[in-house]
Amino acid sequence: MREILYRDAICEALDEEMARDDKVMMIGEDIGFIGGNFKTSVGLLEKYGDLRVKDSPISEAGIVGMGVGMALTGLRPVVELMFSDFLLVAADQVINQAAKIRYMSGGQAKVPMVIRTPIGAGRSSAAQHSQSMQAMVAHFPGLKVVVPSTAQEAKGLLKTAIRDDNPVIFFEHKMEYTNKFMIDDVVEPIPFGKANIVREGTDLTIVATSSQVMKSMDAAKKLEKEGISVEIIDLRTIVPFDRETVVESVKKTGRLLVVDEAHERCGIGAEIGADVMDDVFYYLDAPIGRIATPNVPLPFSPALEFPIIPSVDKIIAKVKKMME
Amino acid sequence: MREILYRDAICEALDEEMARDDKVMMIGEDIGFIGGNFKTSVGLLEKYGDLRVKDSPISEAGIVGMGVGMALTGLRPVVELMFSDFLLVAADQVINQAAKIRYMSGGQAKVPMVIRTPIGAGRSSAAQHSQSMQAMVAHFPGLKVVVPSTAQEAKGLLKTAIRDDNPVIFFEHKMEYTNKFMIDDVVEPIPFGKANIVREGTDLTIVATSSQVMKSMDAAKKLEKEGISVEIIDLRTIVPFDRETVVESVKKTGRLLVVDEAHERCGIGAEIGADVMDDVFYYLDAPIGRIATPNVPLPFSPALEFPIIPSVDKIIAKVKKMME
Amino acid sequence: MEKVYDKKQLLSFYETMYRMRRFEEEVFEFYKKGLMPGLAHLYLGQEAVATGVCAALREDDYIGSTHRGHGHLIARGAQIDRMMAEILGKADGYSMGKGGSMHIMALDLGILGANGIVGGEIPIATGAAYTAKYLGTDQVAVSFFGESASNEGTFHESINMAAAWDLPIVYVVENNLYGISVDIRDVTKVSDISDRAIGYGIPGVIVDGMDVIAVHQAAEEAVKRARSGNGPTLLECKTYRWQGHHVGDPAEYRERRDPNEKSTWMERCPIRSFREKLRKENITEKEIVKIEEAVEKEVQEAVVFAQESPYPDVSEAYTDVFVD
Amino acid sequence: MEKVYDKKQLLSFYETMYRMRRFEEEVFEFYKKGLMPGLAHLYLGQEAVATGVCAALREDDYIGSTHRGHGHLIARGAQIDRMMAEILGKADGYSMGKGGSMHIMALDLGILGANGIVGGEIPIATGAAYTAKYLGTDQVAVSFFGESASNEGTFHESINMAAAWDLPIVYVVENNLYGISVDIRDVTKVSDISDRAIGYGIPGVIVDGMDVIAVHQAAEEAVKRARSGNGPTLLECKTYRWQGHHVGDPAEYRERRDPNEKSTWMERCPIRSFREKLRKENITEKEIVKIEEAVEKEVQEAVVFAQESPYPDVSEAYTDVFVD
Ligand SMILES: Cc1ncc(C[n+]2csc(CCOP(=O)(O)OP(=O)(O)O)c2C)c(N)n1
Ligand SMILES: Cc1ncc(C[n+]2csc(CCOP(=O)(O)OP(=O)(O)O)c2C)c(N)n1
Ligand SMILES: [Mg+2]
Ligand SMILES: [Mg+2]
Repeated sequence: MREILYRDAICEALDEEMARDDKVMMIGEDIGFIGGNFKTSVGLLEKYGDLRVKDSPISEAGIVGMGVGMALTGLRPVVELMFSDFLLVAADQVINQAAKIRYMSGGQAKVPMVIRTPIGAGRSSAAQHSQSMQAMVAHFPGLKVVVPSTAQEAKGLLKTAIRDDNPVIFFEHKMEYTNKFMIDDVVEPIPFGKANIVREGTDLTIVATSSQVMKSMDAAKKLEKEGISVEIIDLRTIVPFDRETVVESVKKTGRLLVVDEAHERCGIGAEIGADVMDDVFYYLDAPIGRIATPNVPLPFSPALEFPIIPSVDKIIAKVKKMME
Repeated sequence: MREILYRDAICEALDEEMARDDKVMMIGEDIGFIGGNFKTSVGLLEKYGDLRVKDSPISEAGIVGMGVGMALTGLRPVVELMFSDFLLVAADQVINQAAKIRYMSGGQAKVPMVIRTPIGAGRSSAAQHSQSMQAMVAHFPGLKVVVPSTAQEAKGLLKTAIRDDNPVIFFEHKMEYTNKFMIDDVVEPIPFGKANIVREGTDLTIVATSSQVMKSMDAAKKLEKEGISVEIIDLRTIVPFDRETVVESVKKTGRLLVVDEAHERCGIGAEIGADVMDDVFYYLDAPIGRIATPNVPLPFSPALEFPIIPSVDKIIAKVKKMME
Repeated sequence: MEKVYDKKQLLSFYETMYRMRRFEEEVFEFYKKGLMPGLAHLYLGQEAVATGVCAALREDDYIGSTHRGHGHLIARGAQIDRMMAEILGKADGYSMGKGGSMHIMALDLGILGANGIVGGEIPIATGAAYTAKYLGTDQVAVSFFGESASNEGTFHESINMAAAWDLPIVYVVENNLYGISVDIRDVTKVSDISDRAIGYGIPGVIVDGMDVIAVHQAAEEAVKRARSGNGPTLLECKTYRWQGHHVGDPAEYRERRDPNEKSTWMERCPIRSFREKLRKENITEKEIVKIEEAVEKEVQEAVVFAQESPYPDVSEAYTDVFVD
Repeated sequence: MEKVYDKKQLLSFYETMYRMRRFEEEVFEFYKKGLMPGLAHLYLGQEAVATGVCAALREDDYIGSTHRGHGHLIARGAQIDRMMAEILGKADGYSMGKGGSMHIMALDLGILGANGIVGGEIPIATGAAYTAKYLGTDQVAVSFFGESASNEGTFHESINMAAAWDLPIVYVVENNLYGISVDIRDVTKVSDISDRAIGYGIPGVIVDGMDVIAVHQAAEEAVKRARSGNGPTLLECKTYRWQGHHVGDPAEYRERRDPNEKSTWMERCPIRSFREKLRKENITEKEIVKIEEAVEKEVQEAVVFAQESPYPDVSEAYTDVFVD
């Protein structure tokens, strides 16, 4: 075990995968010379050269589309979009092309492309640089959707993403980049579709994604002191969804709270609740709950931003309410 | 009352609004000279001229963005996107710009723009021309989302959309364009956020959107013969959402089924279930159900397409299951 | 620089164009007889373009195609029986009926797929060119698209990158004057799309798209340039489509500027004029008829094959979303 | 065509540039002192561009701005105290703190907003030009953006439409060589963005962006052209930014080609050189200092105003999503 910054764990995964497979390459804005806007690819240009670590023009639709073409013809591109909000600039290539080409070709083609991109609010980046786009991409079939929590998870899941033969949207949380985590010396790929029970409990199940896993852990520790035992599931991947783990947990605890930072409406909480509904309905002791970003654009001012995004306090309050 | 094609009802709404307010104008691909790919603006170019009914190049991001600029500076543009799938080509302008500008400006600006665009499968248009994008746009705050059912509804709601000072995404169902409906001689604007109980019943509530309202009505008639009394709510607008009408109905019937054609995951059914959950939970006699397009891209072959999209038979089967 | 063509090559040009012609005529028949699900965009009139361009390619090169893709596919040697089956939504189609006319792919022939999104394929083909450069294979990619697609942002973003990085690609604009009903002259100020090459620092070339020899020569030059590492060319082929935008379009909009527009162009039929040229080159009527008869037989067999092919089993709707 | 400027105009150019300079220096101070939420992109070094361009505009004209928008706003006469308050996320900011540096809007001054999406504002400004044409007001719109934004699809789509329809707009490219760390010369083959004008059939003009007089003259010509119905101009201003991409960027990437790049440009400071020019034009030191002192006072007051302004109440996070 050793200490590492989340962003360096990402960089290690990229480095190790590029070293392992010379078809793996990266393209994106500012990923090369300065090693990425969030410093997740420092040193890789020097190590792998300009063709494999390609600084691109500001052309999101173009670079994602090129990624699709590269993936169709034998490469394993990792495309970086500087903020997940920019998925909207490239949405056609992500959703109408990358996600559907295999299907439209009747299985002839595969698109082994990863799009890495940061989500999350908390840096006063305002409405166009703070969104969490996991619900939007999960809505559309054909994309795997990964929401790692810690540095260890990010590294292991990114390796899996790069080795996966499907288009994968890999969401990094921008508030974690400069946080320190403990990490194994060697991190193996972490399989998709296997949620991780990071804390066992008996009263209520929290299903959380990305940074919300850490926030939920903090909340659970405090709740424990008040005698509430919370089980926490780190979902890891939204698509594929590990319903079995969630259902088993909820059958045990009788309560389900989903914590995810995407906007609430048509969000991850709604989906998970609906997905497990039939199986857990008769075990539920309270309505299924969700914590999400409310249905307003992300405000710039910290005086407005922090109060509205998911937080430890909000999780605690919601859990208590569900326990009433 | 008189008989009318759905597409002509749309055209009438456009015509009447343009006649009423000379700031109302249209821009889109093929809307002028040929009167629209689905013939929803026939005759309007001749009547209102080339500046008000503008045939555009194939530049979806460009025309939506221009619409935003027009709306900011005093016009009331109605932008047509030929298929709702193309919202993805213009997604940044729709979601990062139109939806958020008022908020980001602290209320200085308003964006009275309507985007009209067809949803729905059933014409063998394959994966890039058959999607129903209402859940995607509803996910993002700042957009009103309209899903009219009949010609009468389409006409009344489109008038409201054009008079609304906010960006409105107006989804027409492409399978309805050439269907005949009865319509009032004069159709007044229909307020947003007021769902319409189109059929009263006691056993189960169906909340339906767009064409699924008609399908649900057909299903309800058949179910009645088997002694099942279904209440049907035509939702009309997803945003704003008339939760009161839905909650009251479900409290009465004890069962809720949402029928909407967008993809299932993070879809409309999930959202409505989650939204009303707290209020109806203790009234429910069965888990909340949903019928949607399954999480696969839309296939081309009619042998694959029809079996997977929502249908009268599927609604009947699901209702029966929920009544068990 | 008059290139000398041997008889075999000349006859092969003729054969390819004739195959496209007869193929599309039969597709049109399917539509008229109500046997075709959805629609198709016929290549009739534009045969010289794909024929000339693809004849300049090597077997391992790539092409990206469009909604009007049948001709491109045939020029690359796709099996017309499987194409026909796909167009009818049958199990023996290239995509098992999942894609249909707008999404036929034959990856083993380097065909990256037709594409339903105008401009959608341009970055994808550009990505294939990137792969060729990355792997050092000296393969070349061709991206076909219409003049109206050149107003999509993806056109701009892709060519900029290909130019900056000297990617081995040829951008072939088929300028048939219309995007559906919209006359390019109403939505674009320049009359030659090739003028745009200047803004990317690459050669822009105009060629008579009704003359297969002229197209072939220009394409050979552009392909040579690409293959030798000197980067892309924007090759504009002036052409015309005989029919409406798709099989169901009466295309009356084409008479608005010049009532003889269509007939003037049809007098320059690329197939008839090339046939006359062959006769002048001392190729006998018999030699030509022999080819025509062989193609006819092949096309009739394709029609039967497609009609007799079964529809895919409904379970196929759920496969090929992901590589397992 | 040497234009004669009167003293008042010359001093007003100086005052505007000096105001920008001092404003940005204070913004930088806020950042260094840890008082600024998020980041800001400083206009230092580029002052002559916005000053020269906006001086060519009429009060009722429109401008669209970018992430690097402070200079554009000041040139249009925005109140620097409210700007400063917005940058600090305060209630007295232009957007009540909801937008921040990247989204300042002052609609009453024709400022359509800064924009966080590179290229996002180009079609919006183009829409404003459409409104002017529609209403026959002879207003003009200016769209400011960087050289790297010219690689976004929206640049292409917007200019194509503006050219085709002779819209009254001037596209002002501020070519400062970099998009964050990416050198335009690595991602675009042409060195003059103005070359792209040819492909749209409009004039492309290059001007020294460090010379406010040169910029003003070129802008006047372009604005006149637009106002008189002759359509858009692509006006490229060669310039340089003194600081990194944003306040937190050390910008070491700029030494990679030429270690003296920055100092060479800084020797051409648009403010210092213009000051020298003024002195040569028989404007006294005293007259200049008087302006500087007045600006200084104004800036200091703005700093105090912004610091003393309260944060918005958290309830504001939920308002301005929709016009009620
Ligand atoms: C993004 C997008 N916008 C619009 C359409 C609808 N559409 C299909 S083909 C077409 C016209 C294309 O014109 P052009 O590129 O000139 O090709 P042509 O049809 O003339 O071969 C349009 C508007 C589409 N399929 N995709
Ligand atoms: C669509 C989009 N892509 C990327 C970014 C991140 N980004 C912000 S500014 C910038 C560079 C812009 O360069 P340029 O247009 O030359 O303007 P400059 O910063 O030099 O003024 C980038 C890449 C963004 N905000 N939006
Ligand atoms: Mg065309
Ligand atoms: Mg720049």
